[in-house]
Amino acid sequence: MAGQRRSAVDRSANSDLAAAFEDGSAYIPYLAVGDPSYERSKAYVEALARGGADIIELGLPFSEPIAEGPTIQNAIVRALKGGMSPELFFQFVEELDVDVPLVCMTYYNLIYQYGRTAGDGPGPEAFVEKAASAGISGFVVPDLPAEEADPLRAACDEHGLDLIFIVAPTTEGDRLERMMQRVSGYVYVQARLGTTGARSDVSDQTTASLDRLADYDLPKAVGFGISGGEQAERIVANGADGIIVGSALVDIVANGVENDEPTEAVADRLETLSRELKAGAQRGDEARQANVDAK
Amino acid sequence: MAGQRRSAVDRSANSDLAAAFEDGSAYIPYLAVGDPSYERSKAYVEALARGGADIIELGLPFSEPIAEGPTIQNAIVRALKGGMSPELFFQFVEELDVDVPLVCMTYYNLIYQYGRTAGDGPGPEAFVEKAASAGISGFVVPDLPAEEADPLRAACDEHGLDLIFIVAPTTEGDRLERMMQRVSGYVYVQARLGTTGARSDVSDQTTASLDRLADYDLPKAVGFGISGGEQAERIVANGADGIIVGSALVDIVANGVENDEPTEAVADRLETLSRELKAGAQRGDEARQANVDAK
Amino acid sequence: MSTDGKFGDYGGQYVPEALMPAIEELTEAYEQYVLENKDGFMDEFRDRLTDFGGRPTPLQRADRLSERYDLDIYLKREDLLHGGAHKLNNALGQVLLAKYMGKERIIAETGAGQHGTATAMAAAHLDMPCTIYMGERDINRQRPNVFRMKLNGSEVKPVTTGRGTLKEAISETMRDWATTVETTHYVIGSIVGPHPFPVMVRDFQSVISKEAREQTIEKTGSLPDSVIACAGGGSNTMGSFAKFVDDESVSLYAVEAGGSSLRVDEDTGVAPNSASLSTGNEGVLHGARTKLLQDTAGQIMESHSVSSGLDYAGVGPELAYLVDTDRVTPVTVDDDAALEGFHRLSQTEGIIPALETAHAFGYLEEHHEELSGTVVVNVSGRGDKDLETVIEETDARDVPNAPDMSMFSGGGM
Amino acid sequence: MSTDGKFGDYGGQYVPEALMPAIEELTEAYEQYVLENKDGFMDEFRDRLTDFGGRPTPLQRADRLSERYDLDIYLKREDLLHGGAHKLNNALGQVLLAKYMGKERIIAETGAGQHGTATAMAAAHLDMPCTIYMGERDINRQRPNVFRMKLNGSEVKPVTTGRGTLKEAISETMRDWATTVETTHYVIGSIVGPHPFPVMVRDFQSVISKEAREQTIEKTGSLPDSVIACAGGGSNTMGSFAKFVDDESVSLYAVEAGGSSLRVDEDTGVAPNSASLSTGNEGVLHGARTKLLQDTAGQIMESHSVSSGLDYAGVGPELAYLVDTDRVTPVTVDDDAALEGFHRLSQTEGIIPALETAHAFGYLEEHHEELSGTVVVNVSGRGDKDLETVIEETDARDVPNAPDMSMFSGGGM
Ligand SMILES: Cc1ncc(COP(=O)(O)O)c(C=O)c1O
Ligand SMILES: Cc1ncc(COP(=O)(O)O)c(C=O)c1O
Repeated sequence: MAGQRRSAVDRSANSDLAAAFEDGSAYIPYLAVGDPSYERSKAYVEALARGGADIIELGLPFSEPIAEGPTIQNAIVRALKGGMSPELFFQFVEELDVDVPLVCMTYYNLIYQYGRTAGDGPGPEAFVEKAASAGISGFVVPDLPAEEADPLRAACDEHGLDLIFIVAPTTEGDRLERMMQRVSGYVYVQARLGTTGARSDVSDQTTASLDRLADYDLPKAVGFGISGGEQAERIVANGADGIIVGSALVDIVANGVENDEPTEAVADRLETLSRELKAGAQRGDEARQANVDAK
Repeated sequence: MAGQRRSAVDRSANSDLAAAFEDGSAYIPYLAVGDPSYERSKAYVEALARGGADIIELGLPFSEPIAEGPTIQNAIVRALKGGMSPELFFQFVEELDVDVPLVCMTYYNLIYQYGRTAGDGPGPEAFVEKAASAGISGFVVPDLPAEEADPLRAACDEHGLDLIFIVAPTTEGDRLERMMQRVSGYVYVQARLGTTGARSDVSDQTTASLDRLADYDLPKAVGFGISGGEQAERIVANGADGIIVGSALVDIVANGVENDEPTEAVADRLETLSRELKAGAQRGDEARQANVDAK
Repeated sequence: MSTDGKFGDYGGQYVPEALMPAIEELTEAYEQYVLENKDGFMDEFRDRLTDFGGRPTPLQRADRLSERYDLDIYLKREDLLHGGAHKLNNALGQVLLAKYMGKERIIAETGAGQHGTATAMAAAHLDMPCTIYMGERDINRQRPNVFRMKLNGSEVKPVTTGRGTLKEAISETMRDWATTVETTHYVIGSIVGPHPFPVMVRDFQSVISKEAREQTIEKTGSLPDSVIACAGGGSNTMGSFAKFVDDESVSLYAVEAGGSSLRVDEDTGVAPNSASLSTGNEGVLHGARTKLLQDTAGQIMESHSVSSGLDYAGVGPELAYLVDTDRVTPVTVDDDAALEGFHRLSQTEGIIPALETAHAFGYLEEHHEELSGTVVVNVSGRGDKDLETVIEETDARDVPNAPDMSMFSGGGM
Repeated sequence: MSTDGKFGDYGGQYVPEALMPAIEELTEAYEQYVLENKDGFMDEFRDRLTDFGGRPTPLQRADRLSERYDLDIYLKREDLLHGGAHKLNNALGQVLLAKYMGKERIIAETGAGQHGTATAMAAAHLDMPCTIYMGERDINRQRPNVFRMKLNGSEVKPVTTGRGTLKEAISETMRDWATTVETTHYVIGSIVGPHPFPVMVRDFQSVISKEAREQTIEKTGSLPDSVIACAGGGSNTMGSFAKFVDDESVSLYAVEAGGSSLRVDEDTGVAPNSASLSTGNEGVLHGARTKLLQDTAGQIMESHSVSSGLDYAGVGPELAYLVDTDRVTPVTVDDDAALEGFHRLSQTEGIIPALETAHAFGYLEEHHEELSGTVVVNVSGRGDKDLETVIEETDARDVPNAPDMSMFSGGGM
């Protein structure tokens, strides 16, 4: 990772997220908090940590998740039905017994509204402050493009949190530049067009995106559609600094609900898939290293 | 019946109809031929004759009887269902064993079409010829105003048949004149606006119509809504030369159908009502005579 | 164009005597108000047609159909008139005339409900009490239209005699009129009935061809080569043809409902079509001499068409005359082809036509090779009223160009 | 008038990154084709609105309502536009724009089905494949509209998430767009969504006020005193207001659905109304910052209105801004008053309005004493689509001016 780099992150980012990429590629799982209930959800997130998560993306469910495919949509519906709310989300984060950095993934309206509830009037500051104190390290906000992100970026800067942006296959040129000026922590590389959801192929779009980002000095984590160890391996071997996995894990939760499985059984399967993904990513690291060594 | 009269009937009319008014006022009942069947209908018409009919109006049923109220409409529906047709109608007339003049009441399309069936092309001649030979003395055609009547009038003249017109409460001035130039046999005075149907009151419109017709030297028979002897009496006393009764008689036929009564029972009731009506008309004659005598 | 009530031997006034004075009064009112614009009647009529009705309706080039047939096809968009069909041109004219005549009440018959809804709208607009007669069977087939009439404040009277369709409703309305003639005007729904109705309705409807003629010249620089319109009673037909009748170069096609077959069984009295111009013969019905579907004895037949607005055994006397004199060509399109025409126009032009109108497009598909140059087709109405029927009828037969409608069949709309 | 995507703090582009390039492409296309008439886009748009859509729509004096309220009331007759509502102005503009942009496919969301049918018609007319997303519950409430879309050749995809209404359909359409953005244009149905949709839809709809302004001056010699339009997303509203915004003497009233009550329960997340302008507060939904019905946490509420076209928890950002700056007065009319307004217009003017539109007439009845002079009311659509709902809802409550509908209640239409 050398050469003539454009620095994307002059801002002082939260060091937790950066650290997570230091020992090789990061495995970054996602689950919707509160799916299907507060307690079960806690057990599942802890299982991800046991399974080797380097960072965990915790979804705070929003009623109109326009960027999600059916799998995560349904998880969000379950979580909302189970009573999940921003307040409970923060309590959840505070009570969580894991030792990895936590990223909050949610939609902008919940961030924006929190100020109103807190009595500040609408705006992102109150939410970021609360998140920071609860132990969140950064944010992914799928409906907040760089163009609308300045208020949230400023609040993050003030509280030392990272703001992660999603780079789509269609993101390039000025837009990419604009985003890279505001991103911190890592870049979320969207593997292909569309919404979230587990798929078995890795698109050419991923490679192209990684190429466009090669000059930027920031970890690139690839997400959207990763479901197994071999995929993880290939993606990391192709240059990703991390893999983000959501729908494949949510599917396990959904199956648990459908088949009325006990919490531990579901947690075990989440841990097992996590190990497989983490192992795949590590094999990818080795392949990449071998490549570098060969040159 | 003297004074300065305008002669309405210069044409040589069928003498049967004129004769029927010679011995005081005429009782003119109507039934739809074929209601509810050919045979029963024959028995009913014969009962009318026994009951004192001076002329009988025989309805040849047409599928769109726009001038009829519900009672006669339903009779027509029953007769058509029973298979009545112009051919059967003529057979009926030929077979009928009564000794009073018969008037055919029907709609113009049946008269007009008969020529086509007969191979002459459309027009009234064939129908009139056939009617004359079957023993019909004249016609009432409710949807044929004087303005459209010349072809039928000509055919009637040729075969020595009468053409009766209906004078409505609204018929006056030029229209009345036009009609009176074409009418023969008798004038059908429509007692009130509307369609056929038995009602209990005699309208002022009747008296007004009789007044308008006073100067014309032709029998005036009043119809529409006459149902009992007292009505008949009053109408004749008021100056009518005859009474035409349809719906009240058709009601008896309809009741017979509804209650599945034997033919003779229905025929007896038709005969009984006929006697009542005829007697009422005769009382009316006497009252009128008393009036004339008193002057 | 005739205004004396006769078209050759057709036309006339075959009505009960009780109605004759009203018909004479109406004839006089027609001559004064409509022909001579007394008291500015025609000005007010035109203004209201513009502001309330939405006239002029567009003449739209049908790009995709033009390409399909290699013709220059223009659609006269009467479907955009208030109420969704050409019917308002006539209903508004007559209700307004009734007002000018000092009448206090309106009655009308309706078959498919289109004339009834148009009359109910006009009566509400002009504050006239209104009663609509409708066959009981038609009421059940056309419930949304019944509801629309009631919403507009009209009374809807079911007619239970006979088959309970248009024919019976007309007869029943005539009966009401015979009783109430002094205060009441009967708004007849097509160019049928006794004089002056056929000429009056034609005059009110002829705004269609007046506009279409001007619009075609404006858009193409010349007259059309052909004008096509469906024909039930024939009011949209004569409305589309009237101003072209004197243009001898313009061919006029009246498309009748061929139903399931053109074979008319005169002995049993059943016509599985409503093609009076093509298969009927001369007779007298509902006040006029014209071409009819009748059996050998002269009884009126039960007609049939998939579109209830064409399902009538008679036709306007003027059309009968123009057919006999070879000015108008009568053609037929059967139920299947009409349904295909319905789907074709919906899919290729984004216009869902009335099933009546669809017959004109059925003709275009089957005979486009005989046509040339510029063709104006009258889109007499929109198909919202027909959705239920289309589902049923498309389901019942194999319409090759129909969309998959399995989610609709069986259940109600 | 803003074209930079912000109205004060409202507006913006809150969408997934994957959509941003499409939105930038669309912004550019909007600026070139719509604002600068590149390749004669606007000329073709106007021609097609005229010939296919039926523009201009009339401005009709409502004589009987004027008398009732002692006002000079004029109706802008968007109900006469092809399809039966103002929706086609926008749908036709966007589908045509997609064609100019070289897109191959159209997607759209629909709630009541009016925007869906308008889009399906425009897509058929312009030969573009089209998929419409519609909540499963709405599909069941609006079957005739579903059928119309299918007849026009569109695919209708049921959305089963959430409550199965408009909100979910919009989200689902955005998901499709995120996947197919390179070949597909998303035709949004109101002045909502990310920039450039709110300004673009406003511009397409502003033909309403352009015409109404000219027509009012022509008919009365001066500007109106007030303009009234119902507001769901707000497209007919901004369409009716746009050209009057600079006329400071003209009062502008946006009539929202008051539903059964204005009380919004932020704790349980239920709003028994759809009055985002009147009772909502600032937030971000479907790509824009605007006024919303949301609970204390920022979750979008289940809104309610008897008219499904108004049943939306958000509203166009431009309207939110004009309300905050006191240029537009937001008012509400509840379900009962809307139903009464529906029956009143049907009976007194012979126009059966959409239930959405009926809200504007409910306002007129309740507040006519506060109005004076010339009042223009936008008749955004016709009520044919609402017959079933009106029967049910009128039956379920006591609407004093409803006709007797016993023959309809219970059974389907
Ligand atoms: C849309 C439409 N077109 C045509 C007709 C047929 O009537 P006419 O032949 O009088 O135009 C009807 C009758 O209901 C109709 O609704
Ligand atoms: C007739 C009609 N009016 C109004 C609306 C509300 O939409 P908007 O507020 O965007 O005009 C709708 C939406 O379906 C509608 O169909």
